[in-house]
Amino acid sequence: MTKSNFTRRGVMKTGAVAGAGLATPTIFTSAVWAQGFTNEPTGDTVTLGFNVPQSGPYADEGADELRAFQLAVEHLNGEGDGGMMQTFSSKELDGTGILGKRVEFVTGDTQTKSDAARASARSMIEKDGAIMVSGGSSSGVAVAVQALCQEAGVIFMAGLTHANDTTGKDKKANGFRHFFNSYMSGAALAPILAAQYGTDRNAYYLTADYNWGYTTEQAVRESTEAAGWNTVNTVLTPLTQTDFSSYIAPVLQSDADVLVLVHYGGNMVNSLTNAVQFGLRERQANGKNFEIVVPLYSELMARGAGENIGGILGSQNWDWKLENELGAKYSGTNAFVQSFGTKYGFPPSQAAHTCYVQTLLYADAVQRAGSFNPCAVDEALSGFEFDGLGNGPTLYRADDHQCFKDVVVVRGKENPENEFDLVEIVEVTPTEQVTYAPDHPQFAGGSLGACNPGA
Amino acid sequence: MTDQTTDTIPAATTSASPKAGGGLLGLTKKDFGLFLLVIALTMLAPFLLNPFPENSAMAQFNAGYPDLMQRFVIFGIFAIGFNILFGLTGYLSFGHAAFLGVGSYAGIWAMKLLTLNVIPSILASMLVAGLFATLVGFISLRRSGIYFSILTLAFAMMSFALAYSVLTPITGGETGMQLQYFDPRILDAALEPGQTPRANLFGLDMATSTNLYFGNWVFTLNVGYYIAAFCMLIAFYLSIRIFRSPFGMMLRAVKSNQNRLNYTGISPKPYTLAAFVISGMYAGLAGGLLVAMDTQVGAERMFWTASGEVVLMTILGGAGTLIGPVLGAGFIKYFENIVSKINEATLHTWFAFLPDGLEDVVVAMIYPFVGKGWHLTLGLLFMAVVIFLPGGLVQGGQKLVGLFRRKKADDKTASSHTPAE
Amino acid sequence: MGILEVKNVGKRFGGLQALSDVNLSVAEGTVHAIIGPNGAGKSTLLNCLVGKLIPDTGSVSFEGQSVLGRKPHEINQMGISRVFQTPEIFGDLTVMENMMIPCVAKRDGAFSLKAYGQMMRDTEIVERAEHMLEDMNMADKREMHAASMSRGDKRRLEIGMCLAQEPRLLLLDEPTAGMARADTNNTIDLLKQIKDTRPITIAIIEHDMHVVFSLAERITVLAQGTPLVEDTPDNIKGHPKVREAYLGESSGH
Amino acid sequence: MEAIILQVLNGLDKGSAYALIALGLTLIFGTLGVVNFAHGALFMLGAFCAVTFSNLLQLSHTVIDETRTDFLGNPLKVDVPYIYDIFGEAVGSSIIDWAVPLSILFAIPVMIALGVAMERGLIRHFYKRPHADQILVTFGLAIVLQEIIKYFYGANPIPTPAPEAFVGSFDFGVMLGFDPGGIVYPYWRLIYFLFAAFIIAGVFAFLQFTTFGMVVRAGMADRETVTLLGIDIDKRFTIMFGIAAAVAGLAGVMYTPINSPNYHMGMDFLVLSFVVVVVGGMGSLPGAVLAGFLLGIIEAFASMAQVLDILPGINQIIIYLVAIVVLLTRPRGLMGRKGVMED
Repeated sequence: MTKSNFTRRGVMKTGAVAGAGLATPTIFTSAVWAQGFTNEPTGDTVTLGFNVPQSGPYADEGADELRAFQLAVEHLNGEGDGGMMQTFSSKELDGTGILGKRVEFVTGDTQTKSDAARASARSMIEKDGAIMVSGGSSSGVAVAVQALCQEAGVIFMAGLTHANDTTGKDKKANGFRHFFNSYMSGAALAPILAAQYGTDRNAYYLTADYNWGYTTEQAVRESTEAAGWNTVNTVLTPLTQTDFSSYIAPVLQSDADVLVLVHYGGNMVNSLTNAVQFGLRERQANGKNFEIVVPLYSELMARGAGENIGGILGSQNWDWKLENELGAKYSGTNAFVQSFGTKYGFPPSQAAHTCYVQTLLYADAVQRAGSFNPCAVDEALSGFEFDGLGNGPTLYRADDHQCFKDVVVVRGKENPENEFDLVEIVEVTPTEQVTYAPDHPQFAGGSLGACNPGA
Repeated sequence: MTDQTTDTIPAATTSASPKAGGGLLGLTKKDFGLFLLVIALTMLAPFLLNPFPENSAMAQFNAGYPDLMQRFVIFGIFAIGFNILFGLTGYLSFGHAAFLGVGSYAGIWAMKLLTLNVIPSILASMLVAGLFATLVGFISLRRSGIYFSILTLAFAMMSFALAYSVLTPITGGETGMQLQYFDPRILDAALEPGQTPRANLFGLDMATSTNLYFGNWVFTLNVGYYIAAFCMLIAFYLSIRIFRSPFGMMLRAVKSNQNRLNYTGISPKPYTLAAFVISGMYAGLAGGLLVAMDTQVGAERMFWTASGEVVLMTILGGAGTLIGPVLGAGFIKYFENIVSKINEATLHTWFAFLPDGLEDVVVAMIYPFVGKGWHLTLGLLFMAVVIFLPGGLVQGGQKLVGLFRRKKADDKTASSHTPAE
Repeated sequence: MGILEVKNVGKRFGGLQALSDVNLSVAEGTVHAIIGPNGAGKSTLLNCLVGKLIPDTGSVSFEGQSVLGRKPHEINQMGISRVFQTPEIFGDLTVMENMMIPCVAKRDGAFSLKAYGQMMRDTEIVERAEHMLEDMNMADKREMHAASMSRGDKRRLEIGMCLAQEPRLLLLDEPTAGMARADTNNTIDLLKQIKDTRPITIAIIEHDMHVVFSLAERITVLAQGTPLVEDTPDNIKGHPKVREAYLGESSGH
Repeated sequence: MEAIILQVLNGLDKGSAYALIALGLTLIFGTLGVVNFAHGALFMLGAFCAVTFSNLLQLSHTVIDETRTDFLGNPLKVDVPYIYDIFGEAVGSSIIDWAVPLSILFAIPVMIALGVAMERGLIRHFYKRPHADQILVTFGLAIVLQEIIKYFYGANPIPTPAPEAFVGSFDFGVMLGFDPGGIVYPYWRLIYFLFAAFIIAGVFAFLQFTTFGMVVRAGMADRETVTLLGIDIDKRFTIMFGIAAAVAGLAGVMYTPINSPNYHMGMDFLVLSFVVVVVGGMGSLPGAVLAGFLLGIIEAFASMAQVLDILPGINQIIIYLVAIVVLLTRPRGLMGRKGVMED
């Protein structure tokens, strides 16, 4: 929907009101898409759509994403301290909005349901004229909204989505993912798991019974098996499960000495809490200490699990302590933490980080391309190499619109000093180790297609 | 006497002759009037729902964009169908979302395998949902009351759980099912690699819209919306016919006294099953239209909360009334899509005219009820409606009309029971 | 050979033998009353006739056809209508609609999917129902909510609904129970009028001797699940066994 | 064998939660004839009573520790609970450690008050209304209650650990004569089971042996008659509602160490507890308890890998499948009475 003001008073007066106007061929040219591309900003502002979970179990994660988006918009408009714009390797952004247009935003509630997320995204595109949609906290939502943005002809900058499918079989030319994925988790964890726990381990998997669970389990299983581990059993658990005792108890009866909890969100909090209740952390099996692994860590969920998180390994896209602990390679981290922490009083989560970075990357791509046209943005972002956004040198690969960067392996702190300092960085797995070929079997079956400007 | 009959159900005819009562399309005068009103409202919805000019502070409350208008009519269909079962027979199904979901899956598979034309897809949705409803209804209707409700709930929850997990290959599971350019589609020409498959009606793209500009107002006329609205009008018309038909009377008799019905030589079970299947097919139609308007299906639309939502829509609007369910559906969808999008920044722009301190206070007071707090407002409104308007929104409307008519309403004494509109 | 033949019917509930060896023949065109003290098995017998209960032994036939194993609505369609102790009507519907339903049942059978016609434009049904309402002197109440009527009117409506089906046998289960004297007399008059004007057989279960002796042409006395005696009202009045077993209790003081 | 015993224990444990919630739900059905969709919210409120109580105990004042810094490099602010000032750090910290069991004392009056307020203020006006209206109003209430909790506590789960003494598990199998390490079971789960058994027994005893209970049971059987006897049944029903709320609340309090509470935990349990009540049979207290434990145990067995290998996905649907089978073979659930909520 455009906001230009040429008047069609005549049409209105001659009774086009009840849809008779549909018959006149001059109007019937799908005016919404009639310009160069969908929602081309014509005024002095540009609208971005931030679609995050505001109700349901991921509402807090959504709130954190929203904080990051707001911060990014402030920085783009030249307010605040500029955050990562100071450290970003591309210096195109100058605090005057995007292409000189002031950035405005609308928000919506995905409810972490693909239907609701699409409804919300459609309203942003159709009603508010959003030129880009970002955010989200699950792969189901990301894939659904990404497909919508492809159809509508706007850019989708994925928020937190970790399943391979987002940039695998469901990848789309108009969609971009900065967050890492299941494969990368597996590839990053395997060598460190082998180094920490030995190569002769028997792993037992409890996997969330839906797409993300499947791809993550497969990724971790294949990587660890390659490192010499043996898979004892894999059990699928329902999404709606709250009490995991009946899944944990059989682990005690098996000869496993590692439990991999392929769970996220509330499932992860509960299964981990239950596993610790059953004494798995103190358990000895096959003459070794029993270990628990959580492939995808989330700070908020770690907070929910409380002290149960202590000693448990997992992977993250980013951590707010990266630059402090591992040096200037991860520059940008401190700048972001500083401005986020100053504004909100606590350090940002990785979900907040990825959303902030995605917004900046989008703005920068538009600036470099000199156009809001999704195809121009696609071109500017595909194959773009950048640094200074907290993850070290990063590549937005052209083949699948996935970012390739280092993966952080973390361990839950035994005695956290405060509720934000829950994990310690164990090691960072370098990009090369987590890079895969675009046609890797775990990502097979889809096609990026062509960019769609929606005209 | 004649005055009285216009106010009571369903005897809009007079005692003089059963043929009397006017109206067209086989409807009574009063029903025809209602139908005309609904036609006018749906056709003019793009204008009525966009009362505020673009760029004005109140534009936030505009609901006249394609997606939401489509949702209004589609969930209207869903609720109309549900009302045929619940409003007439009193059987409270707590698993109706399963039929919507199954219909959606059938619809998207028709688009994947046959053609992108929406008609085969919608027909497939209705057919498959109808078959599934026959199965579920046949089993569930062996019980009544809450036992029936739990049986339907159990079927729906099983459908959801399986679609989300084990059946991922045919449902898409968590990520939902979408169209791909490389789907077989035996009736259509193959698409170019990377081309986006779009649902259409004989080449007319559902997403096609035309904008009318009128001063600062923008009105969007969308093809998909008018197709969905046309389906809703048919669905609404059929629902009036069912309400007024012998079949409809029997359904109300089922609700009123099954024992007497049995001893009047009528078997309630086939009637309830027929009502169940019809309302299942309405749900299927709604599911098919959802796919036609937005070509994807997520399993969450079968979760129990989705079934609960249609129950709430119907009761909120007024169960057993013709127009109530549509109002209820609009009410809930409006909240879900409009109120949830009001954020703190929006509030600040609204109240920018207030002095700074006061502005913050006002925003802080309203903020918990909008945006991420939209559920809270919805819950409060549920309670308010059911406490103050026991007959739902329809009764609220009648009270309002009654206030205006009070002056000349001395002779209207017979409206003690719930009227049917 | 009566229109209704009950042969050797027995029914047991757990340890209680509710009916044993009941034989009963209701002659066509008569009013046949079944009386007996509380717990004599009157209601059980009635439920066996209409298909609500299935007897353990014996047979029940109506116009030569067995009713056993048929569902209530099937038995009704054979030509047996039943009036309940507490009036069973469609409380949420109008009086007119209440009357139309049996008319539809009579014409269209146990199920018909007429989801499209206008009920109120079905001239045949509307006229029949209106006719029936006039017969019942209820034409002025046609738009009333059935549940809001007095008990006497509900009873009258229920009887009217049964008659609208033109049954060959009308079963009445204590039709005046709980009624005021005036309502009872009205009901007696109504039943008398029905008996006089329609070719119908009536079987009535009743406590109130006044009602029984005003209407019945034959009386069966049931006691402890077995028929004690069957005879004309006059003979029943004087029958020593009956006086002893039943009437003695109620008229002895 | 050990595996089976473990799953029976797990089933009893899950069943305890189901049974406690279903017990209160069916009490309200049976006595008041009200479909209470807010019952899950009462369970959730109970859990948040524990959270609130624990937060109250940890009410703190801030002390600035110049020797340490926070993540932004500013001097670290350290919270010192007032309770340390009152009782000293040792006693204070052990009181905080025991917050969950102690919060029972806090939850009982709060939940009873809430229950009574709910009945007096809202539910009471819906006794004569159709079930549909009851569903709408209680569902609305449930949403409002959980949104209020979300507003104050956020959507994230809040860890609420058991006292140190009950953390972890012990070798239950040795007590039964199995090899060591065979049946290891968490302390708190056993405590939860015993607690549930105690509460259930208490409710039954109360209804069985007190005059109050007798009247309520008579009221459940036939409301009209008891009212005719001139007994103020409404007042007793109010108290009954308070008790049902307290039972749900206690179930929630004790559940917090098993799974960290969050604002929508009530909705998660709501549907399941309805299924439990209906499978048990409307209006039957023993039925609700029996069905709770039965479904808990069946669910536990359905989640075993050996079962899932044969029937993939059975764990997703088992509860509903059992419900369907039970309702088709036993028209009124396991122990339901005729005519309750059948129309």
